[in-house]
Amino acid sequence: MFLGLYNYWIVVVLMMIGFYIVIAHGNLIKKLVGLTIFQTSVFIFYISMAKVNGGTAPIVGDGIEIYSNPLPHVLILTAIVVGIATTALGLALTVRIKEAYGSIEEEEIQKKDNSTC
Amino acid sequence: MLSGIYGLLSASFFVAMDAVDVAFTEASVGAGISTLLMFLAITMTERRDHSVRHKPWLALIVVVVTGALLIYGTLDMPYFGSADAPIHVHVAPRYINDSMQEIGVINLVTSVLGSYRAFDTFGEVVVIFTAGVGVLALLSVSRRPENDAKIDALNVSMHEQHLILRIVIKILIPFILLFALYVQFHGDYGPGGGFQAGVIFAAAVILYSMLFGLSTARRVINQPLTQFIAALGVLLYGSVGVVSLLNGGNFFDYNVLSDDPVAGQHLGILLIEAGVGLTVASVMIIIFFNFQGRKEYGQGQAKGDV
Amino acid sequence: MIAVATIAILVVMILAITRGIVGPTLYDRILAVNMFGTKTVLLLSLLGFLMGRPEFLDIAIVYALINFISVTGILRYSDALGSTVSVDEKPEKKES
Amino acid sequence: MGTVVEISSGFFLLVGAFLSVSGGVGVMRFPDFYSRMHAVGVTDTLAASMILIGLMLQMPESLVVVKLILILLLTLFINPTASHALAKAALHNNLAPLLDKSGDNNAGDDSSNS
Repeated sequence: MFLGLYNYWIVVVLMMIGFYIVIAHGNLIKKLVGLTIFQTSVFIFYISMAKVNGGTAPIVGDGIEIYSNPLPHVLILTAIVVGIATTALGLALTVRIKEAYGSIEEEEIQKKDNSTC
Repeated sequence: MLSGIYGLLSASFFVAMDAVDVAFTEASVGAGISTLLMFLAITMTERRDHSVRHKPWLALIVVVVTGALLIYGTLDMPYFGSADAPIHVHVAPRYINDSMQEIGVINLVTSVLGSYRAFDTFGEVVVIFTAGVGVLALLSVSRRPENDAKIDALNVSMHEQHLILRIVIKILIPFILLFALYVQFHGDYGPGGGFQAGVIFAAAVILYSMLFGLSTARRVINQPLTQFIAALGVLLYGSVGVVSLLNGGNFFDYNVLSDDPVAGQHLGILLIEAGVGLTVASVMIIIFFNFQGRKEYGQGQAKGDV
Repeated sequence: MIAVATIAILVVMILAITRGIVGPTLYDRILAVNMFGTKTVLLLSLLGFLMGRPEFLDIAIVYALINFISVTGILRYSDALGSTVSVDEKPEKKES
Repeated sequence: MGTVVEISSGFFLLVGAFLSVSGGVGVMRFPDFYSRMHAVGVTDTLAASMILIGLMLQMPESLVVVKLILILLLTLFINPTASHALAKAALHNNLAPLLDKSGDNNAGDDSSNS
């Protein structure tokens, strides 16, 4: 009876995979990959909510009655590009950390921090 | 390594989303460039994976508990695709039913993006611009002349391997640029618009710079100009709002831009999409150039040290 | 017919993903990504026809281009990743 | 007339589907990278063109056909180039072909024929 909810379950599973990668890995780039997966799951969540049974893409055409909801599409469209920009910023930070510490493993960075101060 | 799988994953996610429209264009465009950036960053940092996972069991338990709670939460959600979900009841019918009279743009996504929700979009564009500035601040290098020759030599030796690729790309690039312009101006009638067009345009430039070397690409598109254009796009977007304010409407109220409200809406959306396209394209180019410049700088340093 | 072709392509995509996950070398994965991209282009065109709204074709074109760009980029940078890059400067060089 | 177009379009679609499935099986079953590459590179381009031609016959609307031709041209350009570059990069980075028992089905066949 709950089978109609499967889209949310897929989203939750993806989101948890991303979450697990973020908290369980020490490698900063892997953490960013996890964040990206998390982000993608949110995108899928919005887009699947916008879907209406029997509806098509929200571009007005002749003889089409039902459209999907255009609002989530707009939000996600902008969010994707913003997501790339912010991911790039995170990667830039990682590259700088690598240059400064010689490592992108969280624990090694911590160790170096502790030893210097 | 994780890179190949990452590319596959993102691609397949967006295939799964396919029943919907424009988001997909955007997604496929995003998948390409973000994979590339991720890969570039991996080559710049470390590729061996010697990370010790700290307490995977604890993490797993946290994840499982959170997931179970979230799934419990979904039990009250409306079913997939049901037409009477709350999200479809409130503002969406107005967008769907009235926008043809009010705005007259066939693609509803464009009309919502450019007109009804212009404030949101403005915010997003500013965020993208800020991210570009951030990358610039973090990664820009003042290149020293003695490294230049070494970097050039490295580039040339790289290029000898890719002769066929270079020729094919030389043929393809004009078409990619043309297609980007098509997407930009076709956004009113089909899937497309400033965001997608900007990314495609940037992708063409990135392709060029990858195969022909950064210094060559910088000679064609110099970076100060790109930075200026990024700012210009945001400025264009904002000034459309200010002009409509001065003409007696609200901020981003395009009805007053022309005598005929619908024509005013068209003009406003066109200008705004142009601003978005300029900003997105130049910010992507800036991000990529800086990553690549940093990488080549590092390589030059390493070669110089040895 | 279109439905049959769509199903066939879905099957091939699953095979490609398997190869991408299993693939012993980096190049196997890139190969799988490339194949996946081509099949996605075909799938998009087929789906556009299946749903009767050929607007999807634009997306297919974009996907073809972007797939090529990302594969090229990964190849270009995998030179740096690959174990031994023989950087021997050849004397005759094109204008660059 | 209509039925002829219909049947030929179906034929093209089926051939394309068959070719791509065989490519997929090849990718799974072949022993080393270069033979997998051979399987994909050769079948992929032909399968794509077959399916696109089949679709073109389905829809005689001009703009759609133009777009399909565009996709076809792109595929014809991009696929062989990509597989060529891939094989070359693999060879360049010392990924040796599997040369021993089964003889000569390996060489870096870059599928520029299709």
